[in-house]
Amino acid sequence: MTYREAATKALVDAMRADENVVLFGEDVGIAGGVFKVTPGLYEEFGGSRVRDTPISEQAFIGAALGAAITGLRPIAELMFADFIPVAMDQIVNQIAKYRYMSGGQFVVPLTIRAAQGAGAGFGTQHSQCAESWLMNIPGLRIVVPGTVADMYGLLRSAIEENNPVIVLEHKVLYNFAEDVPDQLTHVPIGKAIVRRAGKDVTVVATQLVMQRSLEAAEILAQEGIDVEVIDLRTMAPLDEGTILTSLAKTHRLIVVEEAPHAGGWGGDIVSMAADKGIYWLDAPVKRVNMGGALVAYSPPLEDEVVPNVKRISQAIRDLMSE
Amino acid sequence: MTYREAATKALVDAMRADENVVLFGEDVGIAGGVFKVTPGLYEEFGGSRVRDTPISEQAFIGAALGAAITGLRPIAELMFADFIPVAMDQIVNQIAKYRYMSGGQFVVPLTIRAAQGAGAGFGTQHSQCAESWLMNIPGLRIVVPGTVADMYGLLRSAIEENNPVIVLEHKVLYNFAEDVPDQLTHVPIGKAIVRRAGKDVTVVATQLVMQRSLEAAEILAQEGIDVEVIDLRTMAPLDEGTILTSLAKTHRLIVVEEAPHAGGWGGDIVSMAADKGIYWLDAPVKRVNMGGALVAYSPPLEDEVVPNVKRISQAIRDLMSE
Amino acid sequence: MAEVTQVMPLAMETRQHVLKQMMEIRAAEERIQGLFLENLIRGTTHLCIGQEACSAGVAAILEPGDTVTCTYRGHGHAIAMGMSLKAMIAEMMGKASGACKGKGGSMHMTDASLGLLGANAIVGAQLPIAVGAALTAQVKKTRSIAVTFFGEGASNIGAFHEALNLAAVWKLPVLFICENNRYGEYSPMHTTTPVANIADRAASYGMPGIIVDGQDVETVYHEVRAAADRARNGEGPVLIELKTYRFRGHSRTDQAPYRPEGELEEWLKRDPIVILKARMIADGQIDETEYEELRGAIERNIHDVVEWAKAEPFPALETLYQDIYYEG
Amino acid sequence: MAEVTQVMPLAMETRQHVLKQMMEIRAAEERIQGLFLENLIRGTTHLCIGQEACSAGVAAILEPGDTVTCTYRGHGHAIAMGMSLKAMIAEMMGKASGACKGKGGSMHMTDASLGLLGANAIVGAQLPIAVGAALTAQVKKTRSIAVTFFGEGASNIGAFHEALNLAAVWKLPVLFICENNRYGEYSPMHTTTPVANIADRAASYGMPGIIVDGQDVETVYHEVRAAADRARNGEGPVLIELKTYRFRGHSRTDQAPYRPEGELEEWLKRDPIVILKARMIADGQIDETEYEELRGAIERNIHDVVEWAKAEPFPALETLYQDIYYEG
Ligand SMILES: Cc1ncc(C[n+]2csc(CCOP(=O)(O)OP(=O)(O)O)c2C)c(N)n1
Ligand SMILES: Cc1ncc(C[n+]2csc(CCOP(=O)(O)OP(=O)(O)O)c2C)c(N)n1
Ligand SMILES: [Mg+2]
Ligand SMILES: [Mg+2]
Repeated sequence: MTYREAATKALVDAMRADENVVLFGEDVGIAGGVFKVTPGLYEEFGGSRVRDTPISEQAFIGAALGAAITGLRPIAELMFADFIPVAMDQIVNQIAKYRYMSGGQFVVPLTIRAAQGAGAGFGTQHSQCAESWLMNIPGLRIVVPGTVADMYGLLRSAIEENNPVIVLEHKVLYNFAEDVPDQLTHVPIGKAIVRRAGKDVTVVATQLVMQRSLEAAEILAQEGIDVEVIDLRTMAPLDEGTILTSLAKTHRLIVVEEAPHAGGWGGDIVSMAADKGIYWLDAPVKRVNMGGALVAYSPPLEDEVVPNVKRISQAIRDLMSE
Repeated sequence: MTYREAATKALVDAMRADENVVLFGEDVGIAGGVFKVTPGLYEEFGGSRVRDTPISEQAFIGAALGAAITGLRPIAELMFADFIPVAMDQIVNQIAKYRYMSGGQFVVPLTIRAAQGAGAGFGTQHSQCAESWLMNIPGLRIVVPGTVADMYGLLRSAIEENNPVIVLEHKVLYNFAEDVPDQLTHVPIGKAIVRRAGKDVTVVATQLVMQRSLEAAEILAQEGIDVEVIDLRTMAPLDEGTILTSLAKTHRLIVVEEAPHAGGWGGDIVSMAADKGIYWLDAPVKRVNMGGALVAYSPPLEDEVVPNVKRISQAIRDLMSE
Repeated sequence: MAEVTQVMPLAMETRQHVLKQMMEIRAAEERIQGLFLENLIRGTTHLCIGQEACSAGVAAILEPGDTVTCTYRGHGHAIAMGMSLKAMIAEMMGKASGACKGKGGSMHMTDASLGLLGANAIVGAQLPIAVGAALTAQVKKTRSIAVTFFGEGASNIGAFHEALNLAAVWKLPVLFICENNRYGEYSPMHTTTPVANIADRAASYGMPGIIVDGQDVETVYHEVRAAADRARNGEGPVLIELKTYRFRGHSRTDQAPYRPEGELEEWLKRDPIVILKARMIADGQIDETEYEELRGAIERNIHDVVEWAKAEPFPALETLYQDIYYEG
Repeated sequence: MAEVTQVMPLAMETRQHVLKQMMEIRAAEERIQGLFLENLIRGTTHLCIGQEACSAGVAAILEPGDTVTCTYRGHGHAIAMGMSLKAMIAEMMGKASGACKGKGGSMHMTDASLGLLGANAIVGAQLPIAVGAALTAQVKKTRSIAVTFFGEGASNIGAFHEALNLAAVWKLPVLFICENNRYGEYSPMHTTTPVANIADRAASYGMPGIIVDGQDVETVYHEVRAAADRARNGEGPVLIELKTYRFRGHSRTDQAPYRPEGELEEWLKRDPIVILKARMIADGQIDETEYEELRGAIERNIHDVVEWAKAEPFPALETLYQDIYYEG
């Protein structure tokens, strides 16, 4: 099954399970979605529950909030995560704060889906990752599926969650295929997972760079470096325990981010480690990310800007020789 | 002179010095601004250079970009920093990226001013600090004046800077008065400053919580704890040198932020220290901030949520006893 | 006193109800301004004195299940929808017994149990939220409507445009009610808005746009009710412009120096309370003595509420960290 | 072939110029699609085949100092404004010699030296930017205008509303040019936009809104020129709707299954190149042989440009970290 098919199945299963689940976004209905994640939904669930919207992100993201607090369980698709800023007020000042400002009068069960990440040649305005823009906003949950089973399980959990959840799907992973159990299950929000156990160094990563970190780990295994790879799965709330447990064992930490360095989510991981895990740290904590760059269109530049297996392995080697 | 008066003087001096400087925003003209920072400018410079806008943040922030790349040096006032999300696409996808996407064809000399911070009783949607929302966006410079002289000097530098600068003014500091030299000078963007030298522990802070950290330092001095307080002044680009030099001396670091913990800018400071300064660190690195809370309206809640002298001093004491 | 203009009269009970509400709103706002000046309310207040007919007239046509979103200038809407004065005043004072446990304050009057889905401090943000409430009504096939209040200044922000367009495309039961009080903060409408009437903008969405005398609560009632019936019947949204005026400044201590000479005085002649009162006196439904008694009773009640609220406790500090997420 | 409709004819030189431009745009777009299918262009392409008269007609009235912002569907505008084909093709292939050093790609054709201030990949974002360019013209009292192109789908986004309103309030020299090609991605206009004409929306801003046949380059030229003169004279912005059609899918490999039966065929009869060519033949300004020679020359040139671009080097990796900030 592919990551894309897992997303589709999660949506279908959720809509079959709960008639209050509705889906809307630009061309998600009749056309089946720009990333082809929603084919057949309009046909199965009809035009009342599956709707195409005008190009009006502020309106339909705000509408998701209004629908959520009045009895529906909306899923709004923003297409590219780069469009989140277009609807940012509704996300930052409304959706995230509505429950708080009202003193707990509202429950806000909504899901916003968006495709993020570089690697598809869409250029500077269509290739960004959005989690680091949203992590300073209490009130939101943010999930970043990095495997096929997680795409299904995190999306199902997001839709059933009684708080706003931003689901960031990595567009380069849509065609990524894996064998999955016949019975796909929900994946809990707020739990990271050790994708590869190792004793020498802990690598914390997500999505595409998590997959690349696993490749790097295999290469380094030949060189006698035993890498533990943690997939965060959820950016908010962070699962500190899984990281600290690993750190207590490996005493070394590298964070691999698909994001510019300044203000990237890696800062939170490192500051948590430098507080609660400081006495375990035997070496500098490193971050492998986009540095000060933006995503450029030119293929060699785009292929270079996101941490690749070569850069990740080299960073781990360098750290081991510290 | 007050912080407010320093801002006004910086605007007046800049507009006298360069006729390409124009200013616009909601009620900045005839009414002199909601925070009364622009009185008299409309009268002195006229309606062509000082303009009131409709309530259309996307339009006038985008217009600032269009004006900047065609020969003006616009200053756009967003009133409350909480409104930045309303114009977020223009800031994130346009202003910050315009030079890059064009391969360096444009110079983007524009300034966006906004008033941020809690303490004035404006509630959840009018009391936030915005720097942590913007730090993951290469292409922007972000300054956070915390003194009267810096308000003048950083704003002057921002207006003369040939890149987009976000100037975040702390609304609680507007009435803050200090003696200043007759000759106020420009303050360079990208340089932090040691506001109080000390040998035991380094506190990195900004604006209101920087002022409170200085108060805390005086209290702790009586207790024999010698605190060094660093005022970052600029959030992007970060001045790592000033922090590392201090750390090499004190071996202890506390970051005090007016921001929720997750995704707060403190993460960058700590990750920098845990990489380049790891061998100097004798104790866990602490962050004092808003934790998981939002700003609530109720006076006692609002007074509690932003790190105050009591919380800051206690955090320093606890760290010293580590 | 205003001459007696006449429109289709409302039933006496309805007139008594809306008159009392407008008087309550007026008296509460006066007292709220006092509390602000006494520093018992922090930050800011935005009074709707002069616009009472908009709140009372619209609220009177609402049915259970209908919802409302409005703005920081929302005290009138809250009272008209039946929010308890105690919950409202306590909220503005930041007390634990406030409508939002003290977390919201003056700009965020909210009572989900009444369908009051929140007053918003971001101009225009409440419009898309109302569109979503109407979506629920349409999907669940209730006959409920969603009402959203905003000012003429808000009609220049993107969220206004997108919300009206989306509601029109989906034919949702939304009433977009613009209280055109002539000013956005300190800016007269003509300096920011190149049309004479906000209702004219309805044409961009193929939606009816109607202009209503916002000082006449009976006219407001009839016009809004007709639009509501249309929406309940699935005929889609309507943009309703209520021509009104705020008798006070924008907020806090604004003395409104930007008003042209004599403008306020002209509008004071069209005080919505005076207009209705005059008709009721003419129709023998109330006399000056009864009116004064009613006002006295309302003021005594507000006085008692304020004294009660003063004595109420502030929320415990740990509540800062509560109500961010729904647990479970 | 299309019957010869007639409007006020352009001078022969102008006709020859715009005919050649439209043919160049058509041929370039055809080749670009080929390069995309050959994987020499990564990501996506958005072709303007069928809409060439919009680009050529508008560009023909521009004067030095005028500026343009447009969209990802911007190859036609770039060619019409005189961007070198080499810089354009190299840019789409991500080569160092591209217009944006390979950083922009197909969606971001930009040439500041020509006043082409950027093609934008965020729907609607280019409108406020054009408003700013017009602000500079007004403040500096040049007679320059700012032109911004967008689609009918973009007229539903907030930035459109705010930009037109601000330009109207400030009476800025902006031409808002909507290329109404009937579809936004895969959605026909009527499913997202509750008005018959985008030009009707001009009324919300007290601005003239005119509807123009976007397939007739001569009509486009005359109408846009008149609006431009008006703007240069300080009379403010105009919303111009060019009724047109895209002969290809939205992007990439979209086959446009959403088109109603026969719609494309009807529009193909109104091919802007064929329309002008027919008039020029009727007026004896070109004959089939000359036309075919011209087309051959254009295609050979594009072929040469592509071969040249293929051989051009990619940018050095360190350029990733350059052009983010202006140094100094
Ligand atoms: C997005 C946004 N921009 C600006 C403001 C500041 N502001 C608060 S009220 C107001 C004026 C609104 O005028 P109008 O819509 O006419 O409503 P009124 O206050 O007259 O009821 C402004 C500009 C805001 N709260 N939100
Ligand atoms: C803010 C934003 N929302 C959605 C998109 C995705 N998108 C790209 S093109 C397009 C359709 C635009 O239609 P129209 O404005 O008619 O222009 P056309 O493509 O027909 O020229 C959409 C929805 C985007 N790029 N930006
Ligand atoms: Mg108003
Ligand atoms: Mg279109």
